[in-house]
Amino acid sequence: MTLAPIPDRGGPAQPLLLVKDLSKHFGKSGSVVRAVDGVSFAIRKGETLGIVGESGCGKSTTSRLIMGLIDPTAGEVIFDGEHVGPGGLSVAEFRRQVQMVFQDSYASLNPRLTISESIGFAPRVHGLSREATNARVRDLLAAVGLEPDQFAQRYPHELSGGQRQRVNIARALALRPRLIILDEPVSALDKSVEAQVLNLLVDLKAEFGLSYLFISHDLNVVQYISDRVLVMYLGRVAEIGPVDDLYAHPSHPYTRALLASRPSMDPDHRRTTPPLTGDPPNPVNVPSGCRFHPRCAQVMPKCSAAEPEMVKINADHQAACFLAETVPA
Amino acid sequence: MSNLVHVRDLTVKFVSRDRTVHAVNGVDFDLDQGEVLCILGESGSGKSVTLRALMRLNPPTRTVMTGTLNVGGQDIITASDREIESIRGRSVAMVFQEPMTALDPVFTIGQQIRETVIRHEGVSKADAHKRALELLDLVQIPSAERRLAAYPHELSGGLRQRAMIAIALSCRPKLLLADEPTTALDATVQIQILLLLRRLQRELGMGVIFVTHDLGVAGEIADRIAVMYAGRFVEEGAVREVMRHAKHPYTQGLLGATVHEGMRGKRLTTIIGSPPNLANLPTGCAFAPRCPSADAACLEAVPGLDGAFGAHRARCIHQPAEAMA
Amino acid sequence: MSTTRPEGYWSGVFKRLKRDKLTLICSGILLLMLIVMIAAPLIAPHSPYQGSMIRRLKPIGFPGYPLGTDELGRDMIARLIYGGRLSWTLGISPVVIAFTIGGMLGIIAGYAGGWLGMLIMRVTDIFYAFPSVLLAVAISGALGAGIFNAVLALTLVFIPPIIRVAESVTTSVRVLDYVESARASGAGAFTIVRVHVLPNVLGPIFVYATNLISVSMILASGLSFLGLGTKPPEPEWGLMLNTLRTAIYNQPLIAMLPGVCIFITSICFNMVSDGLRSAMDVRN
Amino acid sequence: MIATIFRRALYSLPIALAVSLFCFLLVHIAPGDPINAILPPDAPADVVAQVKEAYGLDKPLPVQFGIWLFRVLHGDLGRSLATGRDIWPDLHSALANTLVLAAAAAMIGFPLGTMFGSIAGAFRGSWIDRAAVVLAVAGVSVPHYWLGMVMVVIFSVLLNWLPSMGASPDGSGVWALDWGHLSHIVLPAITLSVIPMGIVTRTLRGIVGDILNQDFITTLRGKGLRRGGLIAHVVKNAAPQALAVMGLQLGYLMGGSILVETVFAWPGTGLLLNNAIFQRDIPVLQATILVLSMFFVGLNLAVDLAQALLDPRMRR
Repeated sequence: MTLAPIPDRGGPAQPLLLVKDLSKHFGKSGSVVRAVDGVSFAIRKGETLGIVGESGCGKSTTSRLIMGLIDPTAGEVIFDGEHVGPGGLSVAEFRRQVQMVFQDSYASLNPRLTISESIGFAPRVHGLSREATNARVRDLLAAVGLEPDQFAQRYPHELSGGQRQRVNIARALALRPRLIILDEPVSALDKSVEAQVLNLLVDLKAEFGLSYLFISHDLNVVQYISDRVLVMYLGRVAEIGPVDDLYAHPSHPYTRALLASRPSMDPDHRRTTPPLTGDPPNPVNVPSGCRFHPRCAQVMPKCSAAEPEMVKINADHQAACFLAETVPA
Repeated sequence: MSNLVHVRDLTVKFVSRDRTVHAVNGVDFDLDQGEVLCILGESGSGKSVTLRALMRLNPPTRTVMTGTLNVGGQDIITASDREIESIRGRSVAMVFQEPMTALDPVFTIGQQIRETVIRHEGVSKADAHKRALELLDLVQIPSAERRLAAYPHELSGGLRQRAMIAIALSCRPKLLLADEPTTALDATVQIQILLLLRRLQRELGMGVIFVTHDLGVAGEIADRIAVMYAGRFVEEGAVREVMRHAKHPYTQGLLGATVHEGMRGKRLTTIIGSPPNLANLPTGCAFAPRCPSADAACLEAVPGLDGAFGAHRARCIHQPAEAMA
Repeated sequence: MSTTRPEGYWSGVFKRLKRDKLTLICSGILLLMLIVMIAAPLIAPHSPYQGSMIRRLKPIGFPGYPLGTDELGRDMIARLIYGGRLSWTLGISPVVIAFTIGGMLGIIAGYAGGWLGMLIMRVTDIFYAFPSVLLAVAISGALGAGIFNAVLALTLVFIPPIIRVAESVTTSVRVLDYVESARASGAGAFTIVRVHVLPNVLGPIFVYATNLISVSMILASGLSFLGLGTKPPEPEWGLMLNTLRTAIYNQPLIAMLPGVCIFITSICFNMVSDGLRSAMDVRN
Repeated sequence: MIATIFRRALYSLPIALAVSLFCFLLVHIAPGDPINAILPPDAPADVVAQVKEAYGLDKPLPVQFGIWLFRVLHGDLGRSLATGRDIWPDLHSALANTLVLAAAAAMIGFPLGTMFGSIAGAFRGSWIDRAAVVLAVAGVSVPHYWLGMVMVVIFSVLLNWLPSMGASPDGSGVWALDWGHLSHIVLPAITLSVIPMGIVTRTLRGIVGDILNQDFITTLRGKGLRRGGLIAHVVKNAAPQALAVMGLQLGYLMGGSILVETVFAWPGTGLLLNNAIFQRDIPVLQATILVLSMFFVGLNLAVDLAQALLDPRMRR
């Protein structure tokens, strides 16, 4: 067995990953946490889709649902045209094609395994021979910028945070996946190291022909790395669109507030009023109608009565707000 | 000597049986009443230790401090424990990064504010309660009476940090120390807290020392910025000067590595390698091993800060051409 | 960064243990006791069973009997050495069995969770409703005296606490990202437990079990002291303590000897367990 | 709050039921026919038949359990094989004596343990800390039945200061608060207090050390609080856990006093148990264990509730 890269099937127009009406409700009746509630989106071949949102918006739960690490309450995941689950693509096969990198670089590595054993674990599980695995581990370490001779036999606690995150990326690449889910991969790193890892991610994407799902709370990082951006609020999609369009012309009041909350980076043009008051609410008791309406500056009577549908702003840009209007192309 | 804070050649070491960590290695600065200084640095740069040294809050048994450290006319290093205790919380107060762990979980917010007021001003419980209500009003916590009776875990992250600020302000300090007070908060809450701190600083005329790793946050609140690396200030100056005309290669690297608008599609400049081991510092410039313009001269001695106090100055013998971020 | 030779987890543990003098001394004492007990036939000067009415309760230092004789005139040295064999077996074997069974059940409960984990933990809760001494006395009291019954009773006493520790350690490891990432790599539950869970949970469970040995020694000898463990004339420290109670008026020092042995063993196991715990604590 | 009490009480019901099932089964795990465990071997045939009928011994086990539980709930704990008397009156007075002894041991062990543990936790790494750790390890490692004998040798045999046996000068099983009775309780109480002292020392050292390492302690120091103010915070934070440990230890004292009671011939449940074991008096064994473990279940519930009362994070 060689664990060769998996060939493309549906052609470039078919989305690599399609998520349909995905939901996850925790808890029993009475106090249900609607962590993710009817989320749909697509990841196209070769693109980076960024997901932004504040704590409790369901972005991390979404990533774990896609990976199958937790079972969804409802919804479907389609990979390259094929339904994932019984009767379609098997979970094991799906997991060869989709891998994940977590935020906490230390908790992501088994402290009792050497770097080489950690990276080689998945290929060994999938039946690659010991020699072939070792060769692949060395290639991967080199690919993520770690000298194989120096790092292969080390233990996680001997590495810095940035080095550990490189190891985690190498491990995610070990099965030659087509999609990598990155859950806040640079949030725990210092700025100077963050830039190194972001550059690496850009390089690897081109080298291995990858697609990324990049989850972060940092709007600047998401803007830098993503082709398209999805904004989540309280378990729902608020807005989704191409990065330049969305950042330049945000259509959902929440997206606008989020963008306006970023520090200005210019001491002469400091922010003067906070775009929102209060904290993001707890997903235990979700507001009726539009979930953002209690914090929204442009709230209207109907906002608390009905939940807005996704409005198409242009070919590729949608927002779930009554005020969003279709812009002629 | 009329400065609110006057620091000269401050060093802080943590001594244990196995090793000595040189956390702060000669820091000089002054802070005037009503001025906001941001200490900018990455993890392990010594920024939090410097901040805590101003209140002598580092672990008493392991910490060795030398140099001159004067806050509001009081010498902090030689003061007795009793003198320090009466300064803390009264003329100097601190706001911490993580309000969930920095507040006592089994005492109500009201109790935690009242005990500070009672400790320093000896007022009655009723008067302390009245002050607590005013303070919650000051930090814009609605339904104050109910919130005073709440325990920390019953409040949201933003409200907890506001309560933390209320505690710090309870005796109207002249100097407020803030240790990454917005790092643990969500983006939309972070900006609220930043604006609140800025308004309170102006209204109360406090001096503020604000520690952060986030250049953007510093840009929102600082009058002056000090960039810290391996326990030393490597660059210091007015916020505009430092952000627009950085002199030190480390500051330039940090500016280039901080992702912000308009960088999409460009390659990020990075600083190679990782910060030095504080138990075993190099003799020369601590940044030299990672510096693109370092040469043999950099390794000979620690470069001094050029220029006068208050001016824009950097700790580099090469002072490469000014670069725009 | 310097290129030091990579250091595994266990070599670090041993390096820390080597610096801990108290733990080393206690391990030395335990090792010495173990050697003496194994080599009992070579070392013991007399038979532990053969008594004599004319040699009863001779004091310490009596010619030929350096530690004197017991109430039936048997050599105390021989009885203490041979008694140690039984006391150690009675004290250690319940913990070993409980470590195996309880560790397995706890890891299953912690990793599988769900109804199976729930079942295991609720049954464990029931055993927690009894004070441990009472539980041991109840079971071996109902079953009757005997070595097997005593070991069975003590094993049942120690399984629940080991299950609880194993379950909580496993649960805390299971939610770590490296286990999630192993699941995401498509590995089966068995492989994940073997490679990622066991190496990280066995250490803490083992340390906890060594800590129980000390309690088990005291309880086992206690059962014999109550007449529930070994039967006479077998030498066992707890039983010897009981039969020598009659001698506390004329030979109090001899009557105390078996208790001293239990005390030393118990305190040494406790110290070694504490030393292991801090040596295995990664935070140090 | 009332809902909390109700919910926790409800949760201990199945536990109590399972505990009684275990006690019921004790008769059945004893070797031989259960009837021999309940009746003396020389009982006449008609009595055997009558008892078999009354206990439903010919019926399936679940029915037998039902019958047994019904009797127990109505205060009928059965008769002793050895004496032929009702078990409850004897058990009742023994229980009172055990409670007195456990309380006395707790009054010695808990304050000492709290003191040593708190000081050790507050001064981690100092010589006081090391001394307290050694003391704690010695406390939990000592075979207390042996310690009891050592005490007897020193204070009764050699010095002749204190009595070594029984609960009262007149040999009756009733305890009272006067010097004669007090002198009898000193040695067993001290002996019994050693283990809880060790455990409380160990636990409090850990709790206090952990609390002092928390971030909020820095906040409190930063507010200028003096030692007295800090202590108030440490006490309130430590109280729920400390209370839980002491509650459990009180239970262990009640259930674990059998060895010490045997050494000092203290007329409590332990001695009752010891005699029952010696005479293979299974009904007494069963009844005593049932009552003691029910006491322990109730104690656990009380500790749970007290914790919820003291810790605002657990009120839910």
